[in-house]
Amino acid sequence: MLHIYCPHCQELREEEEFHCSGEAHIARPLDPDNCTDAEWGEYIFFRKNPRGIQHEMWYHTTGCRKFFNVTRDTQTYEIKEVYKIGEQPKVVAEG
Amino acid sequence: MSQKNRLQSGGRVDRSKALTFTYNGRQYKGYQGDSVASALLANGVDIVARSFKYSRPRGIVAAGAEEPNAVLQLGATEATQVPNVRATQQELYNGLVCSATNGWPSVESDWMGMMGKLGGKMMPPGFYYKTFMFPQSMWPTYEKFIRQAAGLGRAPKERDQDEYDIMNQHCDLMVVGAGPAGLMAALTAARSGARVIIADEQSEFGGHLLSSRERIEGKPAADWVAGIVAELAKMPEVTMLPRSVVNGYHDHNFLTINENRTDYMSDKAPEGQVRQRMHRVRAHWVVLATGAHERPLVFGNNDVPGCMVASAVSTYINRYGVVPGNKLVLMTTNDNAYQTALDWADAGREVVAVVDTRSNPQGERVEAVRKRGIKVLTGSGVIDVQGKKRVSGVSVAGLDAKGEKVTGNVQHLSCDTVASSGGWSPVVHLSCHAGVRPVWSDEAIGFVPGPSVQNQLIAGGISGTYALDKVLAEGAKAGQEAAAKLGLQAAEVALPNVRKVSEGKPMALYHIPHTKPTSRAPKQFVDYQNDVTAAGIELATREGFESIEHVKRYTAMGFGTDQGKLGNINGMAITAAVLGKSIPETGTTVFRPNYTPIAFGAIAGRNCGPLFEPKRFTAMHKWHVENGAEWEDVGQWKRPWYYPKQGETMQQALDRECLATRESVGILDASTLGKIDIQGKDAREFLGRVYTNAWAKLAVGKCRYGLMCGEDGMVFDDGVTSCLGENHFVMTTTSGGAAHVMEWLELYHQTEWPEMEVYFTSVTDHWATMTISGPNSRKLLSELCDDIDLDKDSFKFMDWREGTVAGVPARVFRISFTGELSYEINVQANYGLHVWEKLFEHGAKYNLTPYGTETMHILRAEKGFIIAGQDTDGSMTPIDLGMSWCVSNNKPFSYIGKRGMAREDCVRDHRKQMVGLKTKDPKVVLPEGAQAVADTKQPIPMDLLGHVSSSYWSATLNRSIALGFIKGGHDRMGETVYYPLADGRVIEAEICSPIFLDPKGERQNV
Amino acid sequence: MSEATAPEKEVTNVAVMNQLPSGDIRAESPLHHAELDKLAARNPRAGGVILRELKLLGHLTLRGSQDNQSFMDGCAAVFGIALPTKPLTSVEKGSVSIRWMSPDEWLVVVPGDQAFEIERSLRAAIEGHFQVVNGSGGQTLIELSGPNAVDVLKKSTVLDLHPSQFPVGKVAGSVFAKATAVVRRSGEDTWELVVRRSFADYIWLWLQDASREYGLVVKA
Amino acid sequence: MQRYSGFGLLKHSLSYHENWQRVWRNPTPKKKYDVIIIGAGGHGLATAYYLAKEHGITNVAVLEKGHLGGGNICRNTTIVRSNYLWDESAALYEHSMKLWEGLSQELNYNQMFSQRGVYHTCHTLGDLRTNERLVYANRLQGVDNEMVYADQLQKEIPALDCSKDARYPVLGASVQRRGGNARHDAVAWGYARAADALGVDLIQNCEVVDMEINDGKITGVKTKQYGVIKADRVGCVTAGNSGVMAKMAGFKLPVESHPLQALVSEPIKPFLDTVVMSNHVHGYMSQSDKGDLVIGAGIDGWVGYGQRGSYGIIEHTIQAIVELFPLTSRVRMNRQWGGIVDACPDASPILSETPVKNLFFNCGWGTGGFKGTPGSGNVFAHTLAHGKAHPLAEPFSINRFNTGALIDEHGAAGVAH
Ligand SMILES: Cc1cc2nc3c(=O)[nH]c(=O)nc-3n(C[C@H](O)[C@H](O)[C@H](O)COP(=O)(O)OP(=O)(O)OC[C@H]3O[C@@H](n4cnc5c(N)ncnc54)[C@H](O)[C@@H]3O)c2cc1C
Ligand SMILES: NC(=O)c1ccc[n+]([C@@H]2O[C@H](COP(=O)([O-])OP(=O)(O)OC[C@H]3O[C@@H](n4cnc5c(N)ncnc54)[C@H](O)[C@@H]3O)[C@@H](O)[C@H]2O)c1
Ligand SMILES: Cc1cc2nc3c(=O)[nH]c(=O)nc-3n(C[C@H](O)[C@H](O)[C@H](O)COP(=O)(O)O)c2cc1C
Ligand SMILES: [Zn+2]
Repeated sequence: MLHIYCPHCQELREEEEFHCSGEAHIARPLDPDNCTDAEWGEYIFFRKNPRGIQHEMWYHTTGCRKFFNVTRDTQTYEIKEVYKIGEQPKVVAEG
Repeated sequence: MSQKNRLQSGGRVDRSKALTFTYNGRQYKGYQGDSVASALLANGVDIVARSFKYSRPRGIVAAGAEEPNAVLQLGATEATQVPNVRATQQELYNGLVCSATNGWPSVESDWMGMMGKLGGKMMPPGFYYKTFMFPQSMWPTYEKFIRQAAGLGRAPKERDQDEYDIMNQHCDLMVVGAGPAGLMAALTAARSGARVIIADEQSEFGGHLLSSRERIEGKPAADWVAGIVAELAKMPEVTMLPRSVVNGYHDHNFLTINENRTDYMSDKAPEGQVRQRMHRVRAHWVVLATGAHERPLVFGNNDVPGCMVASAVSTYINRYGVVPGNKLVLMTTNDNAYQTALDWADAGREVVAVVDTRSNPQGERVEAVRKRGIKVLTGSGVIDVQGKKRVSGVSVAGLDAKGEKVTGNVQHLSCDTVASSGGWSPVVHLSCHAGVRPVWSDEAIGFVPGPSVQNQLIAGGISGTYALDKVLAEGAKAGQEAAAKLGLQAAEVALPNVRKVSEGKPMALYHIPHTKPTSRAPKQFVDYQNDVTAAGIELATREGFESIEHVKRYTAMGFGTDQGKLGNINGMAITAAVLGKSIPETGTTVFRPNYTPIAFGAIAGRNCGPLFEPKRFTAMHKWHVENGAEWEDVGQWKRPWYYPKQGETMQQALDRECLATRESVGILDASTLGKIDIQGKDAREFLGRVYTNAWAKLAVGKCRYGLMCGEDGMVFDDGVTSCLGENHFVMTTTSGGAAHVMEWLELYHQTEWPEMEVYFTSVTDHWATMTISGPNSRKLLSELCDDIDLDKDSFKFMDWREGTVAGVPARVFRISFTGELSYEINVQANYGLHVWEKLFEHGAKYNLTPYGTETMHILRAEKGFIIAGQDTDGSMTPIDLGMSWCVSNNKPFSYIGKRGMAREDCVRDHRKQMVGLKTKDPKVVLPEGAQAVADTKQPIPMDLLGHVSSSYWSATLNRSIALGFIKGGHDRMGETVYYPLADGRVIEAEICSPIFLDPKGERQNV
Repeated sequence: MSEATAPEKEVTNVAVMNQLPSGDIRAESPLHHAELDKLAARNPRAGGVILRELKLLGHLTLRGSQDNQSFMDGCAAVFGIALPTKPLTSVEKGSVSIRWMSPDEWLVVVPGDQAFEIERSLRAAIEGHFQVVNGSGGQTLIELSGPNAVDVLKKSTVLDLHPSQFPVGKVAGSVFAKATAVVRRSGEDTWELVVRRSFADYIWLWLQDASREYGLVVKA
Repeated sequence: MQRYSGFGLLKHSLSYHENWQRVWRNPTPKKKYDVIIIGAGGHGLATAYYLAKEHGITNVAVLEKGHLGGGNICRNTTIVRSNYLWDESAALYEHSMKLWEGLSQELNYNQMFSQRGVYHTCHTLGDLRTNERLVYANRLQGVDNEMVYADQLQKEIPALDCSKDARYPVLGASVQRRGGNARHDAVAWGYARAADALGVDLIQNCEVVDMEINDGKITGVKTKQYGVIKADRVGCVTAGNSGVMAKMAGFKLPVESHPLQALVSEPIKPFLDTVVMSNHVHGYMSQSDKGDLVIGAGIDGWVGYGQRGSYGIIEHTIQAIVELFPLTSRVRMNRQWGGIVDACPDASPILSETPVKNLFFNCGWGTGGFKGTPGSGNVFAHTLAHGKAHPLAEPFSINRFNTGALIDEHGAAGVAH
């Protein structure tokens, strides 16, 4: 059971209150109409799915209803940091 | 039978409180404070089970959670049956009823045992993979027999009447185990001001000290325990949970504890009490002080009743005042177990010999035993046990220095009890639950917890520390360390005084060799519950199952209800020995929750039956109940499905509801629709981005239907959104999709377009929504509303107005899902029932008829309107649905779904497209889900053209109607397709427009 | 009513509406099926948990940016007290209580008949981007008190309710059994739950069940 | 290969079981193979077996980073069925089902494949509609499937609570009577033994850490223990680890790896004689030959490679089971565990060529690939042998995520299984 710090509520809360919405930092292409099918497929379906450090988005469903980012080790499940949407992670995977 | 093995005095049982219990149909006596196991032993009951594979008689071997054999069926009544209760963990209470789970006709004389003897030889590990294959058709029969033989206890046949619950806890420090280490840790942290929870599975705190004869501060250890417990009990920030198994230790220091609140005193929880409670604990720090389990040694016929773990024997004597036999042979690899010989002798019974595998044992306890005149056979081992239903003697042989070979002569000793000790295995289980592998310690001759990423400390037996003074010191240190990490000023706690006992070096030995090779020696059991023997493990490795995980899975070692607490390390050692590897190289299997088994009911808590999931009600719910609605579950909502009148079939009710609506006026409770209030200057632009159609020109006072797609261009929701003000809209969503749509809007706003000035707030529950529909709806509304001009040219189709209905301020939307003149009245939900009832008061003369979801579906299908989730399944674009009118290609912003719909596969020909379907025989209603083919003669698998998504009897049209999908359907109007049914019938249908009624839409525009 | 809203629309481009009837029309709170009044009349007086519905209050959801000075000032002016900006806190002034819900969202609870007036005042007072939504029909307030109230809450929510973590005045939205609630500690042993209308019946059943072992007293 | 039979057991028992042969060799890898298969899970082993048996390609190595059969094959709830919705999947899973029927005999290893029936209970009208649609489609696709409604269902499964006052009453169920379970380990071991006997090298404790790719073509793999091993063709069949493997090859997959948990009760006497799954209340259960109730539910919503998930899922699952089978309230849960499942957005697998020539991926089976093991291996062996997709595999190419030709099986896949 993950214990997640919500950067908006500013405290640790239980996993039940949140919903993970997948890999973070996947920006919607600015000009979708000029994307190829492959580029569009990449945007909607293809994921890094790393074993190790991953940046992902969480939604504080029952709390403040804000999305935010989490850097988590998908192997140990350790949460390394949380940061707001629009910010960049400090902890990143090597290589 | 008398309690022939009960001592006159001593132990923690209360001899003034005699209890009666029933085992295998016979009555026995025990005392308050007994476990079922101690009471059975007191009464001289030897056999408590038959082994699973060979059906050999089995007795009690241990005294705690690690017991593999004494697994009983408990329960005095049918509803209170509990399968597989460990006799060593169940406290005795008056009237307790239990029985052995295997053995036919009884465990005492078991016929299967005969089979076991005959067939046993043919049942090496994995034998079932090698046989029962021929003939193929016989497997189900073989399987039936296998299944009947398998399994221990049985499930109850009547429902559990007890209550269970779950409580969420938070603490600074969770201490698992209340032995000396845990108590010291808890005390130290608590004195430092920490919020502490301490739990122990046993009935009393104290751990090993409850069965030990050691002294602390010059007093019996139990007195010291009582003092600490009393101090902890006074501290408000300490929660003490005895009889509470910490069954799982999960990520981020989340633990679950199963607190047994009543089943130590009765079958069924006393009225008003909760039988078991699960605590879900989030701890900042955790101290694991779970102690160690003693390992028995593996030797020939070591499963004959009377073979026990040495410390268990001591526990029965010291804690329960029960000596489980008369003549003891003790085999040990270490000094510590000599205490058992002393305890046995002190109980006034004969110690035949101590058999020590070491050649030259010399510690303090060894000397004490020698001094008592007890024979000590050194450099020796018990290689075989005689006796069938109880030990009658042992064969002892000299061993080589490593304990690998029998060297000396074999001598026979007669005895009725064999206690063995191969050293101790730290209880590392919880430390492994979150994915950490334990590491081998040569010093402890056992696995200790591996390094954890969690805030976890360990103390005492779990770290391989057994000397009491060190255990206490480690406990205190862990408590202090936790306090310091928590930012508290760690309290200094004086370490209690205990006498140190000097001990000789233990020997690392697990498996006692026999004069014969293991494959031919008498069976040497490693895992009793699954009948795994040393020979079986050797065979498995010989066959190539070399990884310890393969050994586990091939032999079933550690698969039982005890999860190999007693046998695993021995099995790993034997595997290592055969492979010529070290134990750490061989490794362990994975310990996982639960530490000991937990009742499903306890895990489920209150979330069963009526509370399994919320039932969501609208403001008019009471009226629906009173008016006989049948219900449809829509998400968590309870929605009226239809309202049958006395004696009506469902179809009759639907026909009546449909006709009433089409001919006069019907009413639907539409409150469950999701509603989102949207405000901000960019609200309109935002709508344009999340809907597929255009919103730029929707004027204040107007409503518009919209489709929502994912980035893949597939429709996932729809609804009407109305412009309340230039910067103000209210969006409706499907009942089931409301939460998802809300999150969807927030997702795009917060992560993609945060610069847009728009806010969303759910108002689903705030508005009660009732739709009156039918040619008389205007008349009806006009009777209750005089401040809206209802004139058709003033309040047009797809307009909304604010006004007062039945005295209540309302927003009235002239939208229609039925194709009739309709008004959707929205009022603040506290007034919903009032307005609803007023409508009925006035509606009687128009035969105002309530209709439910089913009639709504029929009426909309007559109009060809889709239901998202029924007619869509995530694979349809708006174009597939024939709704290109709802897709705008001139919006400047590439809205969500636009690019997705343009992908190669989404624009190809012959996609499945939504059409109407008319059966050739109008009386026949197509079943929903039926699949169309062009030709019924084709071989299977057939070319399927598409399915029927909605299908009804239309009373209005006096025929059946259906919506469905057909490959390339939009270009196939008028063609015939065939629907083969399960019973061989084929329904013929013609592809047609999905709009069956009033294609020009005149009825809603009146 | 229509006339009343007309000028507002022009100012704010938003439809504002007094949703309360003027006449004597019975209102049913979300918990009306539970018939708490009847229960209160025949309930035992003693018990570890005391439940009371604070019904038919005005609930306003307020959304706006803390950077919008006009919004912050306008709110302060209308409520007579500033919006709490510290996460998870609440403020109270007279009959108005304001709960922090999110950095840009507050729940304001006011006497039922004041919601409309307050909404109007806010719209008049504030410039720039913000949202006020009257959600009074969509939720209700349940007050739990008594020595075991906290135990019942521990069975229902995953929040840490220890006084050091959840002092008087703290507010948190969380799961509540299988529904959700906004929990606020209004006194040492007193708690307020804001629950959604459609879930109210479930929560009532849950509270009855979970508090049985302590004894539940219903207060009118 | 030493043949197994009851008679053999008897014979061996006379020699104290001292003469059983190894089930597989423990070879050191050669420098080069015709085909390398990465991952000795069920699918990888089956692929190797069919390559050797049906295509005569025996210069094959299966490289496994741990012990063979230690991935999802050893941790799944063993449900086998073929009643999927879309033609493409029904064809693939039914191909598999046919291979299951007779697999024990073919491999001379008892798979304990037991066609005890798989029920999908329906609790809402929507559920009924979904399942009825499946049944209609399946019958025309050549897949057996039928509906039973509440009264009949109660008779067929006495322990299931079909009463009307349940929170979500059981309205009916679809049942595939040919569906059932098999013994998970027997599948891995049976294929491994048969493949080994045909000359395939099973290399355990051999982790692939990189791919050797030249000019867009794979020429070998780099292993942690044995360095580079060359191959003409490489098939990657690594289930939960596929994303990591794709990264080695320089591309991404439309796959995310999630924990999927399961649990067992203590063994009890026969209680449930079939497989029951409920998408609506979210749980499924069967009873194994050993007597334990085998239970599972949905995935954890986040990526996780830890072979464990959150307790909340276990709670929710057990609630569902007690709701469906109230008599389990006093039955006790013995053990829980997790696997890493590689879930595709459309809940269908990938059996595909990749951007790298001669490198093929078989993955994305997510929560439901056990049942597909024989079919997947069979079709993938064909793909590897011919260097291009087997006709049954064609629709399952990675490219469908670009074109949009998804095979959305969420409805039929439901909870996880
Ligand atoms: C809890 C659970 C329940 C399930 N229930 C069902 C069910 O009821 N029915 C059903 O049909 N399906 C079910 N599944 C899904 C099913 O188990 C999987 O889809 C299927 O087993 C995957 O194929 P596999 O057996 O080949 O995978 P695996 O057994 O996982 O094989 C992959 C192998 O690749 C190896 N590997 C990975 N990376 C490397 C590397 N770099 N080098 C070398 N080797 C590597 C791994 O060690 C592993 O052995 C379930 C899964 C889980 C986890
Ligand atoms: N060789 C030796 O001399 C030797 C060997 C073993 C033990 N001992 C004695 O054992 C004691 C060790 O002290 P300790 O405190 O480490 O261990 P302990 O065995 O005294 O206490 C551990 C406690 O943890 C409980 N426990 C274990 N797992 C649990 C779980 N999952 N949930 C709830 N409770 C759980 C047990 O019931 C037990 O009461 C000392 O008194 C020591 O002298 C000595
Ligand atoms: C169908 C099935 C039945 C199982 N039955 C049992 C069981 O009766 N007892 C047990 O301890 N484990 C049982 N397991 C679980 C395994 O012990 C183990 O947890 C699982 O294979 C995952 O491996 P791991 O826990 O070593 O990671 C079973 C697993 C499966 C897939
Ligand atoms: Zn938050």
